[in-house]
Amino acid sequence: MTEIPEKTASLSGGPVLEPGHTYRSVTEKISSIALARRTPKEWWIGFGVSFLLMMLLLGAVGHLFMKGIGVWGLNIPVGWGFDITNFVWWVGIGHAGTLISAILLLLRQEWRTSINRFAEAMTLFAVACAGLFPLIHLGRPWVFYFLFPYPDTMRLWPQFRSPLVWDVFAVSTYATVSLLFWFVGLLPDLATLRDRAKRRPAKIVYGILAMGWRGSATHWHRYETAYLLLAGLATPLVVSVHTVVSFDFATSVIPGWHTTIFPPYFVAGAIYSGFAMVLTLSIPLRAFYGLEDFITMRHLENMAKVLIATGLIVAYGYAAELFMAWYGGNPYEQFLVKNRAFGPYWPAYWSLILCNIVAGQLLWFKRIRTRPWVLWGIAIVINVGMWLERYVIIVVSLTRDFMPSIWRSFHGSRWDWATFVGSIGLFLSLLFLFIRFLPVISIAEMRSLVDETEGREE
Amino acid sequence: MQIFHRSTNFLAKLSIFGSLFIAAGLAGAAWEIYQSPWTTQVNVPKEQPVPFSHEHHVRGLGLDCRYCHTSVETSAFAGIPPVKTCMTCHSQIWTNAEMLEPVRASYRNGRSIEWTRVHDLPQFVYFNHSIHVNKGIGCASCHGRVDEMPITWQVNSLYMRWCLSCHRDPKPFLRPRDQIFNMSYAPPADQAALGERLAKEYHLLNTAQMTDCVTCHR
Amino acid sequence: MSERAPLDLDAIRARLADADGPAYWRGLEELSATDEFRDFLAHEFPENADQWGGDGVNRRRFLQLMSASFALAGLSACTRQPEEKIVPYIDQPEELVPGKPLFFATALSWRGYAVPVLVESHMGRPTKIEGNPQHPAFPAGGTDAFTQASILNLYDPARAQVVSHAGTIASWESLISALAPVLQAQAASGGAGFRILSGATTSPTLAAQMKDLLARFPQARWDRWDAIPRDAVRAGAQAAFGAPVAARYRFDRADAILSLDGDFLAGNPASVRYAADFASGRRIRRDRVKLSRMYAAESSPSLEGAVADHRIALRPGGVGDLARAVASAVGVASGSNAPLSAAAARFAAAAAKDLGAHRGASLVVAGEGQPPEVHALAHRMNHALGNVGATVELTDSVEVDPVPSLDSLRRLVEEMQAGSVELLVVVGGNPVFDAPADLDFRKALAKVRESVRLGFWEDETSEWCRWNVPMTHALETWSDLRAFDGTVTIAQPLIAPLYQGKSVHELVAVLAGSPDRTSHDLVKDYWRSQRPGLDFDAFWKRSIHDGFVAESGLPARNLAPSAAAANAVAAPSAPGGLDLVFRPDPTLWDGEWANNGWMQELPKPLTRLTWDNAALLSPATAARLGLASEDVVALSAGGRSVKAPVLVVPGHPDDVVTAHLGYGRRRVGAVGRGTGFDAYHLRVSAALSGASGATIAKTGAAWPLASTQLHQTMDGRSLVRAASLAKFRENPAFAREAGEDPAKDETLYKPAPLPLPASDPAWGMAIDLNTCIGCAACVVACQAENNSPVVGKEQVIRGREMHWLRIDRYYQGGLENPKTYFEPVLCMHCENAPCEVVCPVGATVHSPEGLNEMIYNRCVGTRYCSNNCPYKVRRFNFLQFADATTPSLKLMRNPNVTVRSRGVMEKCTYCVQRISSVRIESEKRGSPIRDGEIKTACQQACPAGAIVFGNIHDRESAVAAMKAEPLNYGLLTELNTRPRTTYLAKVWNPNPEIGGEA
Amino acid sequence: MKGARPELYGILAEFADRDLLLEAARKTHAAGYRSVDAYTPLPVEGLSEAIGFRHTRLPWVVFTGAVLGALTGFGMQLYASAVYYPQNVGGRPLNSWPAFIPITFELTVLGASLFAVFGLLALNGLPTPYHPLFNVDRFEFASREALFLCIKSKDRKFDRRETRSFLESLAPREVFEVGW
Repeated sequence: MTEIPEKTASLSGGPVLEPGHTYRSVTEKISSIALARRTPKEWWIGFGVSFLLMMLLLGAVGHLFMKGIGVWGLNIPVGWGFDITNFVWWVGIGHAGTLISAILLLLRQEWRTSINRFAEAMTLFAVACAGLFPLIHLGRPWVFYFLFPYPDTMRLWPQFRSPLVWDVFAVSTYATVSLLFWFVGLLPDLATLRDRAKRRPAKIVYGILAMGWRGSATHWHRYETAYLLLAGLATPLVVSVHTVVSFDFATSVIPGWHTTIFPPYFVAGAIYSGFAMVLTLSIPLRAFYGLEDFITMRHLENMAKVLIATGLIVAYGYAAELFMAWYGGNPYEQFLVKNRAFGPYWPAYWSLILCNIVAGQLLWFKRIRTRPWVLWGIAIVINVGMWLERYVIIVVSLTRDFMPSIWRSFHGSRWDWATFVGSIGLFLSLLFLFIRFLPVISIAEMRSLVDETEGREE
Repeated sequence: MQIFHRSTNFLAKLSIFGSLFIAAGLAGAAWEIYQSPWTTQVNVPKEQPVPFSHEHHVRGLGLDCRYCHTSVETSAFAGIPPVKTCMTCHSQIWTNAEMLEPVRASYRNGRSIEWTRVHDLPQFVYFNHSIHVNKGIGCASCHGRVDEMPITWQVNSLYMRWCLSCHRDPKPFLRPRDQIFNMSYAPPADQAALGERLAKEYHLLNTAQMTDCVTCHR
Repeated sequence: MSERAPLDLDAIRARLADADGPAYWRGLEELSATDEFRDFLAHEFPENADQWGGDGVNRRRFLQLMSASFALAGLSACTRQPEEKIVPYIDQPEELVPGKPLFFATALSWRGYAVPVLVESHMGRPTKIEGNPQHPAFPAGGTDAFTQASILNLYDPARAQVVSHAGTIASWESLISALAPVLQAQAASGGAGFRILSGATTSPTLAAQMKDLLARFPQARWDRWDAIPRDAVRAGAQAAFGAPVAARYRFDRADAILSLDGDFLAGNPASVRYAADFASGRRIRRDRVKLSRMYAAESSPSLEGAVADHRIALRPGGVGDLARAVASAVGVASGSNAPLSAAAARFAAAAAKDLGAHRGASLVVAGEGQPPEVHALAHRMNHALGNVGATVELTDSVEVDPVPSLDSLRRLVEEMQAGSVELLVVVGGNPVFDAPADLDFRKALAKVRESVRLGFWEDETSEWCRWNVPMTHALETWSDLRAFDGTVTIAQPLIAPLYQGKSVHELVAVLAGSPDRTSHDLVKDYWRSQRPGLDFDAFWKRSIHDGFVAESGLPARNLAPSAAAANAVAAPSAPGGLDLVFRPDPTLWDGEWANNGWMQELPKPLTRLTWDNAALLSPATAARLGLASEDVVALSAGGRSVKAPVLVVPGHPDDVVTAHLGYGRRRVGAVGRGTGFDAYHLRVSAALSGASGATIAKTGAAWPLASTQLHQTMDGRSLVRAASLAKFRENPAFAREAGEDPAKDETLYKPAPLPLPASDPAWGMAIDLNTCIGCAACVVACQAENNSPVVGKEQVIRGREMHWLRIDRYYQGGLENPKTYFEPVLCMHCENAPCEVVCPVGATVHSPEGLNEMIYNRCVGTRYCSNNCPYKVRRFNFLQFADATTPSLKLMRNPNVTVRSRGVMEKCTYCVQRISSVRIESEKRGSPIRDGEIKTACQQACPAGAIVFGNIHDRESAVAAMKAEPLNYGLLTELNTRPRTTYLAKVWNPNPEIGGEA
Repeated sequence: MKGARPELYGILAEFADRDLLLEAARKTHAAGYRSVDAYTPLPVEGLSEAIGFRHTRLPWVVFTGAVLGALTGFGMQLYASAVYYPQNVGGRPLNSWPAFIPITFELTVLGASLFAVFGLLALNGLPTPYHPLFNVDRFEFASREALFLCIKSKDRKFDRRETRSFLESLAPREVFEVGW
């Protein structure tokens, strides 16, 4: 932020903002995306496709509510399939934003500046998608309110020992806090848009959102305090959310679920998938809107490095599971490991190893890190891999647990797929709207970078 | 340049902090509706094919509850009197009262009268009359002073909360077995002591079983 | 989805929204009253909107509307209760107390024999069938699966409902008037063209009626045909004793048993009794360390083989050869001995030695599938071993004049072909479907001038008879039948015929020219004539109340078999090809049960197959023929061929293919439609029980089979624990030691809250794996008691069957002859239940008495509980499985159990409704609940007494005693779930001389 | 504002660069002006101190939120499990406190965050969509590049002429009078 220390920690050299920019140029460049009178044709295409997918989600969920959970491929013993897999996957993706904004802020990583804004946006939308699944996976969604403590006539409240209730609170808290954090960050930029907007409707909308921000010194003072405090709060929150999600499994008795390493390993996985998703989105974005000056090669490289680190932690998680199965000597665990690797679901298992561990290693090479589109490909692969990881953990463990007599396999029905793909549509639609109407990069914070780069030139 | 009028400042602040109060207000309203007679049907006399008056038959003529509700002591269902029961008297008296035509018709052509349920529990609640009357719960405790109702209505919400209030601590409501069907029974001054004694006698001291889910839901 | 759907939906929604719309848990009865609903029903289901066939798009769309309305009603229900009507009797029956069930003793019929039962009736609706423990023939009570499922037939909307003539609706009266001239004519000719065809029967009244009828029509004849005939049994007795003597066995007195393709544990009229007696010989306790030993030689896997200590799988002829070997070894002349394989020889020698060692306490039983010679041989062996009078009791025939039904039918068909039959009355059965294929009964039937059919179903036979009269269900009429021991059992109606049903007595009365007589008159008058003198009314009252006529059992006779004709044996030796073995289907029997959803969905004890039959092959044979399960093959024998799916069955004899009869029905209700293949098509009169020289050709097609168990072994997990008797003697606690049982205090948490004083009960269950024979009566009983839905083949394949109680069947040992274990698995009611902790809404919690409760109306359906259940005993309503639309099925439901709607989890409750009602009664009478006063449905149905439920706080209780046994162990106790349901480990009693087992 | 309202909201001066602004701010404070505020498109280090604003009460507000959240969280769970409807769930005690930690934590964070944001708005007196400063057209550049200093009329030392000349003495780019 403002008080940029002399030596700023940074993963690698290279500018975080190409030289030659002024307050004005930065402001103009970024705000013009939101304020442009004409919407680019490409935007319409992209949004159109996403919107159609979102409609697919609507249809799938409608069908689901009409007929019941049976339209999915679920059975006994596999009570959770795509639904919770998607949930965990989305929540994981939803971790990058707040992490970048909060933790990197506390770590004084100034390169976060140009990516945190849409990373946070991405977080919000991912969490929105995630929040959808616990609701629609209910057999009787119309009594979802049983999950909340509300003044009832039954004198009965949720069963607070259940990790599912923890989820409800963790995810909703995370959504709320992320939203607040994001909004606080947006406040000055909204003021900028308010003042730069030409048309009255725009002025009014941005004006309302800006809440009359006028950059008063005292306001800035409190603002920074609040922002730091929120960052401080968000940091443990981020860690807690996926920890709680991992409790869904870790606190159960099912082999492959009942695993003490889950919390750290889920969190690492979340960051892994989160950063992968940030790359997946930022690379096309910078290319299309010509933001290479702001999202520089250094950003991409740094994110790639974060991927290597978290990827290795995830790999360690897998290794630990294998080790514990062998070392713990629990026959069920040992069977589970065998079953994952060589049972009917071996393709899923090995492709997740391929996507999450092997693919990640390519990032050791600078020549790969500095080729945006190669990087992009790897990021996509990792996203797929992380989905498969959750699928393997959830489904494969359930298909064969304790009693062979009731073992059964699971295959997603076309409604499972429709719901999954549809949720991606929802995510992208929201993202497109965000790109169109809000500054994808924090203008106010870029101004600080301007100062800093000027400083460099001198 | 100004975009907004002066007044908007006040409005803006109001909209933020006021919204909390508005939300609370709505919740309160919903809650009230849920309590209201419209939902619970409490104190709402029910339209009946024949305007049967418990007041007249119970207080006026002094009929015992069990004269009509025969199975109340032995069965889950208290029993609704077969038309024959009505006719035992009404074949002698009021034999051509206009009001009673549906009863006679029913008896003639063997098509039952369709009474409207006054106390209607959800299907997933398995209520048993016999155990309640055997454990010292008087009719009036739940049904109110039926002997003062010209047309019957419901006096309690029958909400689970209401059931639990007694299942958790029945002592204040317990009666000696001979007072169960006494409509005008008033608890004695020492109900506390009496309740204590009866609870022991009726084996109701440990309410764990009584507040257990499957006691009512299966 | 047609465009009409939204319209209907709106209408229904509106209906639900407005104040007097029904609420969801009962919604559809009211709903179905609305016009728009009837419209769309009609539109959806031109005919029978009733069956849950899992078939077709219609059903699915129907569901979608259903569940939608459910959802909406669910919402509306949380604002306000809709108004409801209450309807009194006009004149209330004396004995009836509203809201309390009544129990009546009556009898069902099984293959013509009486099945004495007690029937529970709610406000005049029979809802549940139990065994009648007062009955002398079945002192242990209990039932088989068919008996349990019979209640569903009563309410089956696909029953024959109206009298019809040439396909048009007629009336009983019109039938009577139409028959009058025909009978006139017959009377003139002495009934030369008058034939009656029925199954075997034991009814004294019917016998008298027929006698009287045949007296009026001396030329007429009463022919008999049973699709699963007991001819070989009769003929065997005839051969041995010169008379169709009936043999009844006392397995409780037998220490060594040889079963030759025996089928005494299932399907036999005495099975329920035999199972109980057999179990008593296998019940091993601390104070009774003793087991009977059973040898089973069989040509097709059966329950007998599964429970035998030594089992050998042979080709059908091989069983006879082995029988002869044993016979000569125990000193019975058995003529030419075919050479035996080494294994068979060793088996035979050991068995013979064992039998000989237990003279008077041994038993040889031959199955109905074996030829008469083998039965005769068995009789002679028993006699030689001094078992007659001890383990075998011989009586006069229980059946009314037993005739060889194949000959009887053959002669009839010839006459029909010749056109000499003018009036044919077909009572029950289904000959068009199940008569030997070569006789072609259908073509013959076409030549009959006037045919009258009394049938329970609209089936293949009714299709070809001119007159069709719906037959009453056993619970709808008066009758009398003899149990296998001869005890006369009175059948009384519990409900007036739901449709225009008539009983066989009434029909015969019409033929005998007294059409106005009711079953009641007929039966009662017959018995009045039988009981002259003594106070008849008292006798009658008592017989009806008890359900049987006291001391009416047939006395045992002491007979010796003729030694003659011992070697009139033609061992069916098949040179090439496969031996084809026909067996009645374990769940559909001869096909009569094809429209019974419970039986269709009941996993067959050994194959775990539902909704289909298959060509069963041994792994080796399948491998040789390059076949795998679900391959469709052309199965041919004697120039006839059918397409059938293959199912590979471990332990099946090589070069033998088993085909279960009864499937592939062509004219049947929606439930039975399109299930299985018709094995009758291959069955010719020359080879009723099996043919040799059958061939199998792969077609390349595949047919999915719905099996409820896809993994057959325990994967080395100690789920079923077993040992030999010797090992048990060494270490009685072997089972407990096979697993670990954490101590109660091995927990961070304080012990469970809200405890009740030890004076209050703590419910628990123990299941004895030694006596369980895997007959699955418990599964159907549970389904009947708890309103469990049928989900259909498609859903079973998806793994969504709704049985609260499943019987796991595990194999152990090699594929060619593995040991078979049955393990009934239901909710364990864990004291530290993993399912409860994870439920977010507290829809499953623990009762102070130790029940793991499931509260449907609180359940939101996260399925987390099921995921976290190590035993996977929870079942989820993935769709609207419960049929909420068919009126007749509503009558059948147990009013004390909620009918679960879509989206909620459910599971075994230990029959909490039974616990509650007994608890209430005990509270009212002020005395504690007696041991055995509460019986769970599965326990009550179990013929072998393998399931025991009760109060484990009570040291004296049967269940506490079982849990104190050294054999007692819990499943997966290492997870510290502390299950309340435990098992007694299996103990085998192998013969050291054969060894290699257990 | 009590009594007769002064005709101006205050006097606004724009400065060319950051150092001038800081300088001016210090001088103004030194000159005894107390109700002074500066407006910048980005936080400028030392500016708030320069006009005499040292620290804010916000952290305490946030702390209160955290405590309230924590108490609500644990209290709610304990009440629901042990008082509202005590039940035996999987043999666990009524007060299974370890199981109550996650939600307690979440609600702590939630409480704190809500108080932080609404505290920020409250202390900053936001929202104020209408503000006198917006009357100065040039002021819309405050959210882009322009730097302003404003002496408000409610300042005891405020005097239209003097204050204006004082500001002009600080080498501003321009000085504006801010009407209501």
